[in-house]
Amino acid sequence: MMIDQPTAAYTLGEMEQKAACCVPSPILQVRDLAVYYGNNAVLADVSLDIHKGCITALIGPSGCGKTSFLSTLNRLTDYHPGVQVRGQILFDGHNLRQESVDTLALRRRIGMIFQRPNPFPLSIRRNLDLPLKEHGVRDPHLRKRKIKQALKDVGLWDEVCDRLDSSALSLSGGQQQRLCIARALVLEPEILLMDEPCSALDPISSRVVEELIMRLRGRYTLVIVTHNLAQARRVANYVGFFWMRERVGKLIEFGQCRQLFEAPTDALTAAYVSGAQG
Amino acid sequence: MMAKCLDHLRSKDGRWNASLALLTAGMVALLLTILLFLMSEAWPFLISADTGHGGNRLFTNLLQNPGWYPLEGRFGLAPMILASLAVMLGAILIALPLGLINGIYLEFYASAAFARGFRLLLNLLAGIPSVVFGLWGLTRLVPWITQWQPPGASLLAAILVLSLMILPTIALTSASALASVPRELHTGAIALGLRRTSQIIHIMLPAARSGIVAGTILAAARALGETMAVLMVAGNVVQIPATLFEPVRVLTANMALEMAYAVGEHRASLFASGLLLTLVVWGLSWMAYRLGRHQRKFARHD
Amino acid sequence: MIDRVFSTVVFAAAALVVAALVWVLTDVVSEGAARISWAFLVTEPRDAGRAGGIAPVLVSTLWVLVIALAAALPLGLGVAIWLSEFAPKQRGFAAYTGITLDVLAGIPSIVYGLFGNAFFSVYMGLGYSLLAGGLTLACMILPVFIRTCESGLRQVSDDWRQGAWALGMTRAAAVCHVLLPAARPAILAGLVLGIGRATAETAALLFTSGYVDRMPESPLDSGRVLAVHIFDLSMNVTGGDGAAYGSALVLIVLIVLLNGLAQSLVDNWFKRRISQ
Amino acid sequence: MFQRLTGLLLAVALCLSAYGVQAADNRLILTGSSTVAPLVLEMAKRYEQQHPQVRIDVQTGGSTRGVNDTRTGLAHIGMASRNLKPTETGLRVHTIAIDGVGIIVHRSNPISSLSNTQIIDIYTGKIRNWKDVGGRDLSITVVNKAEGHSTLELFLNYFALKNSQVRPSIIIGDNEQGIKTVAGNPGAIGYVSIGAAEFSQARGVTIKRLPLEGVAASVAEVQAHRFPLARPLNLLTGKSPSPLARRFIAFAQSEAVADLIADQFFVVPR
Repeated sequence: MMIDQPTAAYTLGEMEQKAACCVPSPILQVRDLAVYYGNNAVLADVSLDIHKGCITALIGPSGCGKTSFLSTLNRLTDYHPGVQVRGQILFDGHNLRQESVDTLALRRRIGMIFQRPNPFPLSIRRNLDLPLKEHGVRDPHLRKRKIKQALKDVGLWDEVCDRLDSSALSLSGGQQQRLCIARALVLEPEILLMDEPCSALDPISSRVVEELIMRLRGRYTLVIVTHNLAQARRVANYVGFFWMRERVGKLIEFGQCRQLFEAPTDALTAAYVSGAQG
Repeated sequence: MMAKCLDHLRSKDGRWNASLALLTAGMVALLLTILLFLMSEAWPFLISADTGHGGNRLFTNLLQNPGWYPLEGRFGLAPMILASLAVMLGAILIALPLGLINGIYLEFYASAAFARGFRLLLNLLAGIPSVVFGLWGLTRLVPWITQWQPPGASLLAAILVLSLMILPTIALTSASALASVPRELHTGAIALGLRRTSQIIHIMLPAARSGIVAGTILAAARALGETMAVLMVAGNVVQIPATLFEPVRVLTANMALEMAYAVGEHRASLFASGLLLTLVVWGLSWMAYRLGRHQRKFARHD
Repeated sequence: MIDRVFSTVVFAAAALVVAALVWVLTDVVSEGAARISWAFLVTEPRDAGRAGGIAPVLVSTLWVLVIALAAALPLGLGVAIWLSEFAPKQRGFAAYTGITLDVLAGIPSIVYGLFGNAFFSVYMGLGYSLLAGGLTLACMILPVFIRTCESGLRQVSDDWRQGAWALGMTRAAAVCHVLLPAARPAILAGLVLGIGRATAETAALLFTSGYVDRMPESPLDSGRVLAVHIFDLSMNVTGGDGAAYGSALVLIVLIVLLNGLAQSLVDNWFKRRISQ
Repeated sequence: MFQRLTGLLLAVALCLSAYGVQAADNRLILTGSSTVAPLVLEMAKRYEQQHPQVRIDVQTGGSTRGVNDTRTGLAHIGMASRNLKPTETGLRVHTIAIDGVGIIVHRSNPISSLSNTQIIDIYTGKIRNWKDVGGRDLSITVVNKAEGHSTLELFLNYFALKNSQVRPSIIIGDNEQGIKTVAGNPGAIGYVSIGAAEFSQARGVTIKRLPLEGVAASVAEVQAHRFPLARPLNLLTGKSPSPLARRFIAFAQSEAVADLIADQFFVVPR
């Protein structure tokens, strides 16, 4: 197993840097969102705004509906039999929950990264090539350029440029996760949803990915689910705190990162974040 | 509704879904045809009332053993059902202990290189067509038994050939069942200072039990459904054998022998025996499946 | 002490089994090798198979195999994909399909022979022909093939499905580009199983493809496959045992070769899908 | 990928049906009696030599299969080594040769004749050892035919037996299998077509024929109408056979095949 070397090689150079946020201009507006599995509500009454170019972290204990919330944003819930979603999600002013929305195009604009790295059992190149082809990028030179750029953006290029045709599964865990991020970036999405992107990685790889996330701020809008409060505090501009109430997940508090961590309005939030501090 | 369907067909996934579902429906229709066809062909035999003795003909045929003489209108399946069961049980009785011990040998005793060669041999033999085993039985085993106790073509010959046929399968499935026992269990047994024999008999075998049983049941299903190898060496006389050296005819061999010219009730009775075999083999496979699932659960929980 | 007794028993049993299996194998190989020559493979049988070769029998065997696989593989793969990826999970139609398949996988081959004779030969009017035989075998290997492929696809990690969907790929694209390559071992196993059963089958072919031992000119001709040839030589031909062993050896070698071929073909095809 | 596969399958299907249309006129399928089959096979070979575009396939399976296949249309011509039963309607019979059914034992067996009662006792299981009929101390292996074969029906009729009275040790199908079984077992007794038995003996197979009621089981005795267990070998067709089937039957009944009938140890019908 290779361990990512935190040397200059992976430094995420070349990325266009924008001001580290954050003029509050909402790109996603969630209103009264509820998610049901069969007849059981797992999430209810969620209303929040995701702001363009910012990092929004969602924290809270396991099983309180954060991942379900994330999957509603790119309508991956469509694929989960028995799941019903109610409420409104406005993306650029249009409700993305309408039947007529082209979900495939939507998912190109809203990418997603999962907890466990899931590169396809294909070559490294084909992992990035496949989504491009599927979205109709026919010019092979263009695809090649985009693949190179995406790999550079996540700092993988120098590590894999000489073995693009070997299996993606031969990479280490951290490299695999960065490849998955590259695979999402190659489609040039506007929003990137990340479901505990670091929790399955060793501390060093985790640091590298976290640093990458920081670098993506400004160019992309990021929504991150994390259990690591310290991480949330380090990277996020906005933080949402979820908690189970009467066996239904609720958004307890949502606000600017510093405000939520240092002066939470809700007692529950205070207890949760101070528990982490202590 | 209509418009929604059309809309659905317009997307690539919708088209795939629709065409594959159609394909599946077509195939299920074809396969159901096979089952329905079997039943409809067997139907006259299943329902026909016995005019002579009263009561249902099927019942009489199965239980009262009037013998199998189609020319005389007597269709007693009992001797052949018993023969099928006897051949299967005999084969299992020989192949199970031997196969199991070979599984143990492969997992715990054989050197790595030899085990690889042995596995290769077993895999090769598991893939050998039954007709080749039948040929071997007919030209080697039957003359050999004839010298000893004529006529040679007998229940014993059928049992021996079948047990050779299913031995590789049982050995391989037992070995893989033993291999899938969690490693900690074995190391635990070693750490307790158990003797090797006790490790295997008291720890490993019980842990691998359901996998071994499932493999054995599958082998039994194969033995029950086997036609050619048995047909070639069993002598094919319809009777309830008194000794191992008497010839028998099993249900499958009966179908192969008589199908070509059977008509009317005779034909229906052959299809009925096919249906019967199908049900029994299906029951056996289902049991194997349940046990196999149990084994997997067991492995996961540890 | 007990250990020693036990290990003696184990070694003795292993030796017994190895001896028995090697006995069968060497018999077939030595008796068969004495008969096999190039001429044996390329000439027609004469004198009911006592003399001459097995050329038409080999050709018929390959015809039946090709017809069976050509019918069973696309159909089977399609159905397996639908069952594992598209069908509503474990409800209604899909569940019944699963049960039907299980029942059908348990039907002894001779029963498929009865069905093939009545359905393909008589009802469809194909007569005793390689086509009728091949289609009967296709029915026979379909249930097992579908079940193997389906469970192979189901075992593919959901992570990859989610990943593909999250990239805005259609289900169809996910199946073609990600799931099928990932399910390769199961598909290969199903294929090998199908080849093995189709090449070795005798009972189902007696009443469908018949046993005319002449060179088939088209799939509508009757033809005798190797397994039936071995059966006929050993049962019905005095002095036919030598040729039967020769044919048996050819059949075994053929099965081994076909399995190797299937392996390399599948590997190659998937290798192209994986890199590119 | 799937469109391409479907296309391929369609193309294959089209080719096949084209083949079928072309092939149907020149093909003839015969099934039935294993006694008649070797003779018809030789006739078919000669006919094919004279008419190269014709293809004739011959398969065995018993007389009753010949009857059934002809009635279902699986075969153009059926072969039967017996006359039709009253229930088997809708067929035409064309006799092409005469044959007898003879008792055979292993060549090493010292017995040279058996009376009808002895044969009945052996077949009904009253006598189980050769020494009871004056032979060696060797248990008797009774070889019986499977039902559906006319040789069995003829045999049972002649000895006034029912099949349920017979206590067989082995059941066999075709003549050849009976000969092979007897040749491989010194204690065996069986009954087969005389033509097939003589044909095998001429090639050195280890069997011998026993006389029946003092009449030697040979072609000559069948020809002289002295052998008691004789039967016709027939070809069967539906009421309106195809022109090719008609021509082949005419050929099979002509002088042009008399030598083939003699070679197979059968008798040309008068």
